[in-house]
Amino acid sequence: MTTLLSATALCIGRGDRRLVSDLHFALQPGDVLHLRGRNGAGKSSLIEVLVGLRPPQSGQVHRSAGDAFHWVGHRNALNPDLTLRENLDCWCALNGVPGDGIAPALDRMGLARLRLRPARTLSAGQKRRAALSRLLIARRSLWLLDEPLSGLDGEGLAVLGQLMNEHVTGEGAIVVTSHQTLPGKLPRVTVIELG
Amino acid sequence: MWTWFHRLASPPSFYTFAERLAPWLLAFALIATGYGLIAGLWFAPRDYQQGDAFRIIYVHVPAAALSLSLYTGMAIAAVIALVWRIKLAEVAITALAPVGASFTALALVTGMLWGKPMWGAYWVWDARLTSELVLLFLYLGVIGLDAAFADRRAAARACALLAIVGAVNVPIVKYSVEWWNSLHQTSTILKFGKPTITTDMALPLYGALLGAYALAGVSALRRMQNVLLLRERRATWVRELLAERAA
Amino acid sequence: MSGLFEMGGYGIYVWGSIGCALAVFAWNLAAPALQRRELMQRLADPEAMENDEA
Amino acid sequence: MSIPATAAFTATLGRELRIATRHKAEWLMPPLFFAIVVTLFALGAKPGDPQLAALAPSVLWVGALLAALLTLDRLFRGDLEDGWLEQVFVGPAPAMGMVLAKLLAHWLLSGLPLLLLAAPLALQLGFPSGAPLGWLLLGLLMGTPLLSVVGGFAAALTVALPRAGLLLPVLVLPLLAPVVIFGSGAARAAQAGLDPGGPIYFLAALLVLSLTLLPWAATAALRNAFD
Repeated sequence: MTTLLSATALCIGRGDRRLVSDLHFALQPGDVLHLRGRNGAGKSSLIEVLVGLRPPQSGQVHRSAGDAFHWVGHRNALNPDLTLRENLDCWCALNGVPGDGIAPALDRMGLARLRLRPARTLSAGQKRRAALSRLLIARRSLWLLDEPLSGLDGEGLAVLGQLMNEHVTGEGAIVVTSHQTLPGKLPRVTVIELG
Repeated sequence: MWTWFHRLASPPSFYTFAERLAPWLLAFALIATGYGLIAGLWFAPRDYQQGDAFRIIYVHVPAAALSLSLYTGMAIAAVIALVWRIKLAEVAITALAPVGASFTALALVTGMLWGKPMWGAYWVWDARLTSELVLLFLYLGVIGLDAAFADRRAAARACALLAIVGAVNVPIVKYSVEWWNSLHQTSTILKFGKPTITTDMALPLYGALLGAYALAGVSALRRMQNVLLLRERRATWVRELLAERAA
Repeated sequence: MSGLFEMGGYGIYVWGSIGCALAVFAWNLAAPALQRRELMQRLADPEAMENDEA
Repeated sequence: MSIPATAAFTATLGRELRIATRHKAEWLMPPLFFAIVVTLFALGAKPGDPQLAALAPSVLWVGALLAALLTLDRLFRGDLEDGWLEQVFVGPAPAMGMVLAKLLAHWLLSGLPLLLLAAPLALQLGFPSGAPLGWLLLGLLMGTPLLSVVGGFAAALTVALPRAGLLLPVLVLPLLAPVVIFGSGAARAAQAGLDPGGPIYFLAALLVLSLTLLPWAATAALRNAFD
């Protein structure tokens, strides 16, 4: 049972303010780590440190899957002027992933007919689903999702719940920040309350 | 030695170290500058070539020397801040920039005031003056960048990068301005040679130099203390300090 | 004593330079002190502690 | 699956050029601005004033510098706000590739048009054609990438700042002083029939130095924007 992600004595801050002190955890395949807390409690700061976007104030983060993990941040990484398809093509080129996974991923997220529309014409929910569709384009064992539920409509929530469930039962692991309850039924969820 | 340096690098111990050192440094600065200026203005003999106008060197030379030393100090602090992420080095960058800028401006103004009697014009595109001007822009760039950031740590990291790139640029600017200056050596202007310094002229100059360096040191220390207080305002040592002051 | 201030005809340049120098010296000592006083007042009231930026 | 080190470079370059096709009007701004600056200079002088030719190198270099500054402010900002920078820094490929692609794209879209436009504008100012014009353009051929690299570094430093547009010129000016000195120096030397080799080599040295130091510094500055 390899640990996909572990943190030892992790201390995180924003500016000179300490948000998280002395955090330890080890994520096994099948685990879901839910970081909960009010806005500004440091959920995003923590997951940004876990992803390696920001340095921790002290302590270490170890991702065993090398660099192969999914990161869906607050921002959807969609350029408004490029079409949905082009945006995902760029993401695939950046990550060295074949583009043929895009079409089925968009179908699954119900975005197939929006493929050629410029990203700026999509609604917030559609943009969020477009960002989440990246999870299907490339198979990665570790998912790190920052507020994936924000902006999602009812249908999107259902799809996300299924995706997370399939991923976790299929030997994957998820770290997710959200101040809401997670959709779908997930076997092992450990919650870290922040703030 | 290393543990001493590490202990000093911790904010509270640096704060108390600076608090104890600053008064003595200030006293030395006032004495040295006082001696340097008074001896330089009245007792040093007149320069055979430039007459009394040469006395401006007692403020121009310290300012010009400081403008470069402070930038070098800032660049070193920048490297330390980026490589070892030491908070004290980050604080030093923010503290040194305004002090350096003020002395660079002084060097420029005194250079122009010296130029008028010697060359007949306030601004002559002399290599040294022009390099000093570009150095001033480098300082203003760092100050402007520091002021633009809300978060102090991000500001320090950005200013560190700018200070390092700026430091690489300083010799390049000096050389390119000298090359550029040599192209048009207009004959009418007396070549601005260094006045020959006799010992009794030099002694006050050393006094003025040491005094100015000490004064810059005091100003930088005080500013570092201020930035530390701001950045560590949530730490217990700052709260204790405030409590003492309030009592 | 008149030679003292007239500086061989270069009086305004020499005294101008000294004046600027003293002004810069004074500013370098005064500015941090003023900054310190203003900072102390701001840090004294608890509200300033909360906001994140400096 | 090994990711080619140039993945970030090719992905970003393709993306930049594709985005540029959606903003055709934006391309025209730098050359237009450049032409306006030079024309205004000429209008400011006596009609057909021979002095203008003597000042032409300086006017052209400063005009190109200011024109290149126009599009710098948005070089990284959009991608930071969209989230593309995040994906690049989190992705497997080295982020410097993205920065290099951005700088190359900026040069292709903003630097190159200025270079091409410099020839007619130089002649308009009365700058001698033939060999001197050749040296001027060679200088600008090395100078315009320098504008992109130095400007790109300044843009990376201020990417997270809302009103960075005001700060960019102050950051860039001292770093570009030597470039303008050697660039217009070479053109003036050629104009006077002297050998412009010296300044041209200095310009080349500055270009190589900037290409090695500044992309690294810009990447570090961008990484700093997330902290």
